[in-house]
Amino acid sequence: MRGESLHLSLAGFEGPLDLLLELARAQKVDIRRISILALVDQYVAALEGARRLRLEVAAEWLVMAAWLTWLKSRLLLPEQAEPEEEALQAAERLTEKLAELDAMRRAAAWLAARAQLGREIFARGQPEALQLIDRSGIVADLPALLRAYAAARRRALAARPYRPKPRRLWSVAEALQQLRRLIGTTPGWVVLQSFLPEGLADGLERRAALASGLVAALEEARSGALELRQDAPFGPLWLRRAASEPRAAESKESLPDAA
Amino acid sequence: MPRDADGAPPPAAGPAASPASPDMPIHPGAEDGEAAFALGLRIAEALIFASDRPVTPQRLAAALPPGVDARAVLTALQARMVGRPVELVEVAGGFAFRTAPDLAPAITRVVEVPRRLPRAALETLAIIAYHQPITRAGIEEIRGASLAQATLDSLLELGLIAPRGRMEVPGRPTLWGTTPRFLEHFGLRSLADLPRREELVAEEEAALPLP
Amino acid sequence: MPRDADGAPPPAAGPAASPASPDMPIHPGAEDGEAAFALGLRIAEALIFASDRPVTPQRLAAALPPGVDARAVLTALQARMVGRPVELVEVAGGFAFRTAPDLAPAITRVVEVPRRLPRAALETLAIIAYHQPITRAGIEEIRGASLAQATLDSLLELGLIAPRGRMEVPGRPTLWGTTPRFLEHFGLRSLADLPRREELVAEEEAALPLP
Repeated sequence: MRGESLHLSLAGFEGPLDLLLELARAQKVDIRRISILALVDQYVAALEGARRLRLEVAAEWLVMAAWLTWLKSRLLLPEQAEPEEEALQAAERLTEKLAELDAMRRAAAWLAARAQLGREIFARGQPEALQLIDRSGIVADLPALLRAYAAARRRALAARPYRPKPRRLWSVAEALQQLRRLIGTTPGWVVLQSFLPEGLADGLERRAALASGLVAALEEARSGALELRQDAPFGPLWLRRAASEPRAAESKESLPDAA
Repeated sequence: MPRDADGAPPPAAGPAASPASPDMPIHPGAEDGEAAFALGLRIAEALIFASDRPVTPQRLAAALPPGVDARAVLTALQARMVGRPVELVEVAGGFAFRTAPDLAPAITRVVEVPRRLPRAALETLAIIAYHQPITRAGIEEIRGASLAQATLDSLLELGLIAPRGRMEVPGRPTLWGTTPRFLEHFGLRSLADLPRREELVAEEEAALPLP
Repeated sequence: MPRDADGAPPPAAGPAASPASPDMPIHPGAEDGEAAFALGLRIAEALIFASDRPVTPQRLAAALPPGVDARAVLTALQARMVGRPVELVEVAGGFAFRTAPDLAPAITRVVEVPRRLPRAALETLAIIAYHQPITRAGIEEIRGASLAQATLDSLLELGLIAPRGRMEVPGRPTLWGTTPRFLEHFGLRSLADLPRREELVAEEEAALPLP
């Protein structure tokens, strides 16, 4: 693994740090005491080897190489007695990282060396259920009971065949008959509503009847059988028999049918 | 797992030492044969323990040292486990370990998993509560759906409803009512504690075609 | 300590005979106490045998006869099982039976064995174990390489790691930690059983599998 093959391929390594750790381990000293300078040279050499073989070299490897080269130059500055503080710190961080990766790699090896469940040692293949399920109780509270009642009723009602609510719609013809029948017996002004049929609970039915009544009243007024009056917009409509009723006889004739 | 009560005192019983149990049954054959049989017993015990299904003699044979008979090993192991907390039983498809039945009460935890009453049962119960005494036909009419006998039976079994005489019509159908247990279960002091029906289905009734 | 070596010869040792093992360690107390302890041993063996997870002393205590100490029973049982094909081990906060490692070759002839964890997965697992809770980015930082989703997925699938909340930084990345199953898988009583970091570093190049 080491030596030649290491220079030939980077493929076996998972990233630059992996390779650096391998190089550091090759120095056979405590990782924290490795020579960064030797490491840099070996790394760059490994990279060069790969490039000579025209292997693909990913950017991260080159970035690491550039950074290492910078680090080396800072550590070896000739004109200064002491290497730069910054470079020393960077070198220290690098050894820390390598030491940590080394520790984790050893931890992984420690784990791998242990007898593993399902490989070297085995647990019971068919564990038994240690629970006895008692299903004698029920879950149902009062709200659930009440909801069930309401739901049952609602469903039962909804399930009945649909019958549209019979509408009592008063037709204009009916209104005309009613008007003609009643107007003859009523003296003076009468409000239109009093001609409407009884027992119209529904608002819609009442409004429809009022409309039919009005149409009938207008019809009768047009023929001169009655007079219409409204004192104010949206006010009540008043009607009374006209003084002369040219068509009163005709309307009277139709009365027997209406009854 | 078997302890070794039936054997002679172990001659050289280093604990972790010998894979071969010293107290194995006498088996025809040389010393080698005996050692192989003892190892076979160990293997059988471990394999049956670890297997996720009962172990057939054929399957065991594949794991045994050559020359050791799987049937003989199983018979010996079974004899050894009799009376132990864990016994070797022959079940469909092979051999498996099972905890001794007499220990079941000690090791079993009873977990109460109350059942959810099916919708039909809960509705039926509610209708009986509100309309009692009521016949099955009456319940069906109110629910607008037929009622399975099993549903009534389950409520009866749970002690939530009880017969309340019969209706004096042809066929004399049973009348049903709720029980004190029903009140207890739903935390009611009396049936009068139930909300009025109109409060529950008021809206629906308003939308009804007037009779 | 050897299993049956320390007892007097069993007085009435039909193998199928007494539910109370005759070879139980001498235990302080009256005859009653001894019988209770013997029953406790039986219960412990059955309970741990049947359970699919390690049994905690607390769980065992709930199943034992009154006055019998769970720890004492476990210690006695563990001693008794030493050298047996199936041993009692302390793992993941409880006790479980495991086949003896020397029987693995025979068992694996019959029982299917999962593949070994690849290096990347093992390293990732080690990093999570030592640095938990840790984000994926944190793992990548330590490894100096990107972490394949498949690696994380495989650990998750094996139940060895689990999410442990999120880190309160932009993006709220998931934090990962190891599971009780991780402890079981590697036969650890707790995370404290992992070697200390200094020990890992100090250890000389023992037998490190290199790529």
